Amino acid sequence: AELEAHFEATLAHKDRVEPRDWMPERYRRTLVRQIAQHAHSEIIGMQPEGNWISRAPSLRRKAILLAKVQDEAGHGLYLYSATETLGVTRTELTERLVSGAQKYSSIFNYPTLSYADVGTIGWLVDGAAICNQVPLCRTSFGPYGRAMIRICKEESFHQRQGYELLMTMMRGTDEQRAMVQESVDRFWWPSLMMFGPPDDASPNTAQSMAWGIKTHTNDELRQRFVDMTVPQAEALGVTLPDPELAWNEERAAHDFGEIDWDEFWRVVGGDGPCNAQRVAHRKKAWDDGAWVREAATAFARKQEQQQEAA
Amino acid sequence: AELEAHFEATLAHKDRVEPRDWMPERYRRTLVRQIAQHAHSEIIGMQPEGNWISRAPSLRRKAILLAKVQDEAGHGLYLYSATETLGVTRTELTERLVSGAQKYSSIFNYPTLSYADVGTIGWLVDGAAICNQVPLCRTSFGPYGRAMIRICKEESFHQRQGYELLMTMMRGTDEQRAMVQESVDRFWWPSLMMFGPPDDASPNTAQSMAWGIKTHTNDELRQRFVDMTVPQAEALGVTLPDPELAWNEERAAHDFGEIDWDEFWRVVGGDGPCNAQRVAHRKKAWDDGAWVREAATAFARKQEQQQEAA
Amino acid sequence: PSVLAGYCLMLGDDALVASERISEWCSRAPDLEEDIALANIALDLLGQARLLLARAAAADPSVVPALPGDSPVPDEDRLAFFRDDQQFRNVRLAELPGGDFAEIITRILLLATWRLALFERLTRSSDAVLAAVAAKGVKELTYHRDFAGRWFLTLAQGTDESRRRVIAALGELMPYWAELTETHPVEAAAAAAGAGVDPADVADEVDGVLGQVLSVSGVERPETAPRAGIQGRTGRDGVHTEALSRMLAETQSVARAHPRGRW
Amino acid sequence: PSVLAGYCLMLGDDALVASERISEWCSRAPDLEEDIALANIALDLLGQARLLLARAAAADPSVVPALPGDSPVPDEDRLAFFRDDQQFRNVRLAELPGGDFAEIITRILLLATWRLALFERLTRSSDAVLAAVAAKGVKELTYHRDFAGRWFLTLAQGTDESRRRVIAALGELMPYWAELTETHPVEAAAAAAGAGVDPADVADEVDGVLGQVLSVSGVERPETAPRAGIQGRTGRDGVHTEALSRMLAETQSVARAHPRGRW
Repeated sequence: AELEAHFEATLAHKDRVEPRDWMPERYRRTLVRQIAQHAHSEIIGMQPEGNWISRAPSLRRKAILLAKVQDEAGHGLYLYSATETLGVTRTELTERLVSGAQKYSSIFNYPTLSYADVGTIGWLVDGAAICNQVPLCRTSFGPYGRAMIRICKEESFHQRQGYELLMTMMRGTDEQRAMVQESVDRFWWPSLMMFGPPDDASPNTAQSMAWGIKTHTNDELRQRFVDMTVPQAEALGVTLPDPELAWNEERAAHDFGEIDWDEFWRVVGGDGPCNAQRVAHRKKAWDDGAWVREAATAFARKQEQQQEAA
Repeated sequence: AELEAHFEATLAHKDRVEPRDWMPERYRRTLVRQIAQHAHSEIIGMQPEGNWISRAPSLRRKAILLAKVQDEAGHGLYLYSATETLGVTRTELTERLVSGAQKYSSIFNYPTLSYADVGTIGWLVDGAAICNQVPLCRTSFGPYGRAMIRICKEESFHQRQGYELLMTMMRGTDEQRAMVQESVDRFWWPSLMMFGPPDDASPNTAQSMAWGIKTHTNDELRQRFVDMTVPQAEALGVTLPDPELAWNEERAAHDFGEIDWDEFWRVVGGDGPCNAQRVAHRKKAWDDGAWVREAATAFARKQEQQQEAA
Repeated sequence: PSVLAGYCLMLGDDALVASERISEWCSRAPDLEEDIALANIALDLLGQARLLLARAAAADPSVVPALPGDSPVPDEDRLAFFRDDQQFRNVRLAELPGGDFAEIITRILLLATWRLALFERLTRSSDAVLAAVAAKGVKELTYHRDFAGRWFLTLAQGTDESRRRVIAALGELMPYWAELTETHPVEAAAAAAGAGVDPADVADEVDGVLGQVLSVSGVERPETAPRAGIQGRTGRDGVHTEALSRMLAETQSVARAHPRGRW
Repeated sequence: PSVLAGYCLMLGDDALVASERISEWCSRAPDLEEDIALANIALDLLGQARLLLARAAAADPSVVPALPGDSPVPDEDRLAFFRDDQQFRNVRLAELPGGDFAEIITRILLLATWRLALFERLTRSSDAVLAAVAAKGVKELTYHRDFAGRWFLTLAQGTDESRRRVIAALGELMPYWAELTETHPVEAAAAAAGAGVDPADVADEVDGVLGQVLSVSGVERPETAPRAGIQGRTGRDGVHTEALSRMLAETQSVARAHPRGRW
């Protein structure tokens, strides 16, 4: 009880909980699940963009894209490290991912169908991720918050790069402009879905907010994203595919149309365009790499034995 | 001895030896090796052309190419059937092929590097094969001779198709004409090598001719091929890459330059551009198909058992 | 595009793209007999595709991509080689990247079962060309379905491994089944015009045939939900998997490098 | 092309094509650390390629493919995306289709060992740009070689399976080694001009380094004959394996679909 009081006090002061501190088991479990899911999202998120590395239409864009996908692997690495401070290894978590027991951000269950998608993912998907993640920099669990600070910095950079790619394409040929518009048409609604179900259908939000793992509701963040994005779309010269999208003077915010929650739940439930493909890809990489990881372990053991013998 | 006399008489009368007839063990072994090598050549020969099925530049050409490669599988099938009459199964022979114990025509160890190669293989490679094979229609072993009759008919058809593709390309753009010339430059010498080493370096020829398995020497057939091909090259409008190539009035035949026998022996010896690739491809297909062949065998066994039980 | 052209593109692209995937097996099949049989099926489908693409081009020349004025490339090739993936109208089932032999057999079974039932009705199309294409196709598709059905049974009843694989393949492919069987607006319009067939009209027959193959094979029909599209759009609307543009990058490479080429 | 341009294309294409093969590992490596390391190596090589292709274009503009007059595509991209495989001058070792992790490690070991020794001398090139590219590259290649060397050792001494695989990889790749180490006429001319380095001059050093890695790993150098070319022509002469045109069909597809594109 004393420990619990100290934990509550830490949260109340907006101080950080550190791995060595006592924490309630449910807090720990919720954290592991959330951070793991976030780590998985980074790793699965390598695939839709990675799909275009080989086809990047300029060497400069190829370098930018490869570096970005590499950054995502790095983000995964920090985040798995954060879960390791909570006593769960990367191997365990990867196995939960490839067995389908743990989820990742549903946005990555949409396919990338043109090079413009690389830009759109940077602009809209990373943009939405940043809206979700910036508040997490102040999250109650220290290692997670610190990982998020670094990640958010890099994500902002990626977002600007994505937007810049779209901007460049809009200055190109008619076909390129059409590519950008088509890509935005496909990704707009799924991006809005990234904030999760509406607040009235999001049962865990209250507890997560009390624990300081979450700091804003889904709908608040979604609104912030829409308001931020509309002027960017105008600057870019694309139309967002929502006839109901309009500035509401009264609310000082944009109204927007109804999200297709049926599609949302289908994708979350595993029937999205790419769920099976994404998990199969990750599982294959993991399985194909087993002999290498075993070799590394065996080699390290031999090295240790030699050192002990010496 | 009586059997042997009968066998010799059959050969002397240019009659056919049939599977049920007695034959000397060395004749049988030589035949198996020769027919198997021929069968393997058809099967391995599917790969260089098969390499372009997915990239055929018109649907008509795609259909022609796919049908041609399919015919090669068919030729392989007849020829393996001929070896089966000599008591050697297709499975045994395939295993000798993928283990590297048996060879196939070295020409298929050259890569196909443009769509023109599909035409050049038809024209030069099938052309050379026909020169080699037409005499085999009268070979002493019945099933082999009959298979060759059917094969030669189809090969002539393929040769005409190949030549027609090149002719069409020569009527196309400058790039297409350059593609044809480049392809002919690469395949000319390897095609001449298809007739095997010069007669003075071909120790088995005499015995094979005595047995009626072979009816002309390597150099005779090579000369016939050159003489046949030169006017076709002219009609096509390509230059054969041999500055020494010239009509010799006295011999009433074309003189031609020295073949690079060093390259020939390297390729025969396994170090050609594609030897490793071709065998690995075949081995992978064979290994990947093992579970299917096992399933078919298991299913057939179950069917038999049910019929017996009924 | 006109309804007839749009409808012919759907049926033509199904055949073209499936043919491409099946022909990837050339020189890679478990044995020579299957190598030859798969090539036959690929050739039949390629033939159907050529007739259907030509019909689409004739029905509405605006669907044919423009090329430099002096290009001799015929319409069927313009449609096959000069459209982007988003202009293809095939179902996603046709384009999925290749799996093992159980996968290609199961895929042919599904595609041929549906297409055969459809083509049988399409022989009565008000469009004489479509009716003729269908009449020719019925014989071919009967063979495809029988070949695939026989192998499905063989694998299902063969070894534990083959059974495991064929059941896995069915589980992976069935989520794409609805794309064939649900009526697309273009199909509805083509059916209304008497030129096409509404897949709803053959649904029972198709389900019956498939059910019979599964039942003989002792395989249960998997309870999979349909694979979602994007805002309701799937292959027939030009919204494909990541595999199609990758496939087209390869298949179109030579043709596109020579837009004025003669082949 | 001028000797300097031809020489830069050789070194640039080696880097570009190897980078492409290495980047195929992205999201597929055995663990995240290797995924990141391989991406790093691919990025370094891509950077080297860009500088070398740009140098080739500047040294001899005639090597740069022509595009429509108003095309904004820069020289490095014209060279990367608008040349056919026969215009590429890389060694075949760089372009071989991907194998397993042992294969990519062994390939990086071979390429980096050779290239590092070469680049160390190339820092004294009479061409200031080449000298600068080499100076930057030396640091990168040292890391590549060390990374690959460490993994080669780990796999050779790890498990039976890893040892078997790495020895198999070495056996498959060594036949292509001679293409790097034998002097090509363009290399000889570039060396004579003071701009390039004759591979013969680094042969002993390269062999020594490679021998040391093998010896520490307890792996014998396989006695493989060099892989033949065609009439003596190999990668440096534009005679490649079947894999290169297939790879380029994919890598060039988007760029070629938009010859006037801005990216």
